Amino acid sequence: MSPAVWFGEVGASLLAMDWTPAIASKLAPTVFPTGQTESAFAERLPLLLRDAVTGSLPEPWRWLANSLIAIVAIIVIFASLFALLTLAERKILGRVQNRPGPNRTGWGGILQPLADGIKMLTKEDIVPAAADRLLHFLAPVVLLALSIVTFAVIPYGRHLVPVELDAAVLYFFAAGAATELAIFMAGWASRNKYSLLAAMRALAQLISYELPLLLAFVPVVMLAGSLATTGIVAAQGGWLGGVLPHWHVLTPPGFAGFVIFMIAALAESNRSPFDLPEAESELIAGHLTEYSGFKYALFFMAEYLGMCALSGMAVTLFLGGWHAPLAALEFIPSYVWFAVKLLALLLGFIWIRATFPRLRIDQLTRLAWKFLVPLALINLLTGGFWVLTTHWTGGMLVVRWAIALVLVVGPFLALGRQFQARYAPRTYRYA
Amino acid sequence: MTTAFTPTPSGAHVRAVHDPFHGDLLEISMGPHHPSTHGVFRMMVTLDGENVVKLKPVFGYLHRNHEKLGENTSYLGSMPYTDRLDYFCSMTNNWAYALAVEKLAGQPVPERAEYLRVILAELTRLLNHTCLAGFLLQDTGASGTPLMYAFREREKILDLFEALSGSRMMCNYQRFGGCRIDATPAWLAAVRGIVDGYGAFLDEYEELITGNEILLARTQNVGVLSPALAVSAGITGPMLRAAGVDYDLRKVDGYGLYPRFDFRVPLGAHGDTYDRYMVRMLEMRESIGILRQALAAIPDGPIMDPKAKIRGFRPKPGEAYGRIEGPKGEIGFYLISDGTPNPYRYRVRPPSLINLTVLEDLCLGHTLADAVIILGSIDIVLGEVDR
Amino acid sequence: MSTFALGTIIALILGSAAVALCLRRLIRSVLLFVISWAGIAAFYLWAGAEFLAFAQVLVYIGAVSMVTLFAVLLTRRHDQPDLVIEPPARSRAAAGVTIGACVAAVLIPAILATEFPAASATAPTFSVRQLGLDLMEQHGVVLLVVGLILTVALLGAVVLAASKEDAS
Amino acid sequence: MTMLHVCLLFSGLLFCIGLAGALARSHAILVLLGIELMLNAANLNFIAFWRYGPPHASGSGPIFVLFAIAIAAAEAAVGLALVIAIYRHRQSVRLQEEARLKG
Repeated sequence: MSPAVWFGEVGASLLAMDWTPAIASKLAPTVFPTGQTESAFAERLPLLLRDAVTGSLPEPWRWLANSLIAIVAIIVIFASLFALLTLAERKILGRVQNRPGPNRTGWGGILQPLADGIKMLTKEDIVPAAADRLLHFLAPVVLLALSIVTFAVIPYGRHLVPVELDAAVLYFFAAGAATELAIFMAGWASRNKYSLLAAMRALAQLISYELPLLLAFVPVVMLAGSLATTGIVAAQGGWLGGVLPHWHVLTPPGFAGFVIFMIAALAESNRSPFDLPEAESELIAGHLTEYSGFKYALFFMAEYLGMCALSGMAVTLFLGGWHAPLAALEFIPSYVWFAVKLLALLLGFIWIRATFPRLRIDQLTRLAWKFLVPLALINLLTGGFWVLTTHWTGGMLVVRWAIALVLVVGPFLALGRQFQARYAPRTYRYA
Repeated sequence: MTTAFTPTPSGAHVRAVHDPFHGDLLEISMGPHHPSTHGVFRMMVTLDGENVVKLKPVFGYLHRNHEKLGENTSYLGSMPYTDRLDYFCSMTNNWAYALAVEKLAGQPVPERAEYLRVILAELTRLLNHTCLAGFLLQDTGASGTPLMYAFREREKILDLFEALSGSRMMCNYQRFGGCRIDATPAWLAAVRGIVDGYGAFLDEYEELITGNEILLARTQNVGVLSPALAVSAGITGPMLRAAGVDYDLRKVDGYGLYPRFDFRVPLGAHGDTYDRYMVRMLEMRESIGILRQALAAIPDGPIMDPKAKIRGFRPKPGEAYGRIEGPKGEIGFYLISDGTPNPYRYRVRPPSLINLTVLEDLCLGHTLADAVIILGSIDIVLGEVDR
Repeated sequence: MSTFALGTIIALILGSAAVALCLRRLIRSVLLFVISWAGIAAFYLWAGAEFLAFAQVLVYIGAVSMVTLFAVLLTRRHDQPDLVIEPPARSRAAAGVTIGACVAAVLIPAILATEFPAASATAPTFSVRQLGLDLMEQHGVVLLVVGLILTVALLGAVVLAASKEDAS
Repeated sequence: MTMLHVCLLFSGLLFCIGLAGALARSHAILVLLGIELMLNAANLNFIAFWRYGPPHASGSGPIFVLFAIAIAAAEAAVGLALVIAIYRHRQSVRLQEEARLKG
């Protein structure tokens, strides 16, 4: 049997599969919506391009081709974003630190990611003699795979959702929850004491921050009344007088949720000031100590992709997804707005990295359990209150805002006091 | 089954590595190739989870027979070697050595040279403390930003050193009875410019760093050094003063021209890492004051005692100990002369090594991450520890 | 061809579970268990219980596996750097497998012999909204009890695992 | 043989594997994991009946599984905490050595 025939057979059998309605409807790629008269040409451009390629195919093949195009597009776009992000991070860190950053490769260092990539690919791949070779190999692969699957449910634009799921938010966090397994595998399999310590730290850190991360978005789900990312974005459409968008971050529970979410996202993606698993001043490179060459590059890619995915989710949940901030700016395509917000959050990540010292492991877990989790739980209450009082108008609106603000700010101040009291700047005496 | 508990001076308990009741302790070897051991220094750290239960410093990787070399070279020949002791502070090393020889030979020093020595010593203090603040923050994981700010200022001072002595770090500048090269008015003006700008840099740095909650949480109550332990271990310098003991050789000995200057000695109250950091920041501000006074008062005149003998220098038999308040603590040289061109005994009292002896006491009971910043706050340079 | 997917899932779950229980390296065992839990999530997805699939992944892969790995690491012995555990005594292994086989011998014919009423023509659908309403209205009391149990379990686990030294 | 039969056979087999493992292995953690497997096998049955069983209106199958997952999580947490406590006390996680309950 020739390869082409074999491929055809497998494809045909895949298509002939009895996709149960529950899955088939979920996995169906976005169909071109009819009656969307308001969307401009630019808005539909990605879909038109896709249809130009696949439009002539018969229906089942078209479905497969569309899915493949979506997958390839996501991987290509985010892989190049990763490359640019490494460059941007080094450039921005350099500027923050009074130095130019990479500027030798290409124009102003623009080819640096390419040079890094070639270096990584051609480096020798070293596996320690005592290592568990299978797990050592699997760890970066699993991590990268898990970071990529999270991209499936993020709505990138008005018509650009790769997979529409009923419980998309849950899917996202379920896939994200498994990443710590990969980090543990890397730390364990390296058979290095630093790596093992890093694995323990990663487990403790990710368990601690999973909870506030999950609790932080629940008020948003309550506000939107949906676990689907499309539903959550749809709930944030519209403006108050064409100026004030209905983004969740602009409500008291949404704002508190956003802040908690971003802090937990920093910890989940192992970024400074929560980069304990790879704290270079303590653990050399943590779970990456025994990795080199392409596996190391895969780890880095997975880490940046995870950061992108979490930022994308934060945009979707809190910052209005692909909605424009002003009604007057709606003529700009939705995916551009999504990209702008995503980049803004990513730059925030880089800025924070350039600025903060690192926490200690006990302080890290204390921050999660004694500060973020209680705040997130109270925020659930705030969210419930906000949902129950949506019909209040006029003077009651002021009351609603006042109560919600008290519910957000009060616990923050009360819980923050315990940290304030322990540590304070000191005054010094002179002999 | 028995557990092995060994009490240590600080009251913490050291547990055996294979403790049948508590599972295994993890013994890791940090260094000599570790990003944050400040050179080729090694710590054998035994961890219970993340907590340090035992810490054994291992050094000697940079040992180069410094003292024996000193006994086999002429007095002048040892001067360049002292640059390499604490390579951040070659000016103060030179001064301490020159002071010891001057005591041995009863050699006076002209006033302008004394002023230049004070200026250079205080510049060295600024340089050293600035770098330390940068390194300490780097150890807490601040991605190099504070370090780069600190190094920007350090370069300015190193440029001054280069302009004066011809070398950025290995200055070899002091001589017995004076200094090697006279400072031009332009150089003094350049120093004045940098000193005037330094306060602004310190303000900027403290604005960015000192109040940061994470820094406070990481450094306060970490690595507490009690005054009693500090005194009995022979700790000197900012580390001792951070523990609250008022001991500054500039005040105690009053060597050089220090009694002429008006400055204060900041003291810590807790002896923790934060105090060690803050005492240094405050000392820098005092140094700026000293530099201002010295630059205003520096007289014209010779920089070398005309009667001083450089070549064929043979001091009369005897012994002398010269010490100054270096940036890291008391740096002292002990010399015995038998009347030959080479010293009979040449001994260095390195502050880094002696301050390092309390490392385990400071680290016990803290986490691995704390051990790293405690080491950073002790401020060691391996060239001086190992000699 | 839907059975093809099901067959793959079943083979994955049974295979990884069976191998996991035979291995001597504890860490690999646990990781294989994780694969089999992931397979069960895939089964839920296949059967159309999407929410359950994600819940399974979140709880088992996100939490239970972490706790298990923690337990493995905390009960590590210095004489077993590889975490290799000795195989069980032959008699014990034989007894375990025999009992398992006996139960299977009873279960399989029983299942095969049973006539089930015909399945509904269309697959049941179950939206997240429906699930939420059911949970809150019909099963509200159960939900509260589960919450209580989880709280008690959490406290119990903390008390059990808390080191004696820290208390003193 | 209907789809329901296939699913039930599969869950029965999984249950037996878990049972055999829990009985045959002596390492406490593996025994706990075997029990988890049996629990999961039971959950599979609920879903199988909900999906391929006789027509019905309610979603009690998935809801039951949801509760079972919650309880399983609690069971795992407490069970593993017990394992750690026993290890601290006895330096062993082999179950046949833990016949005595008295410390």
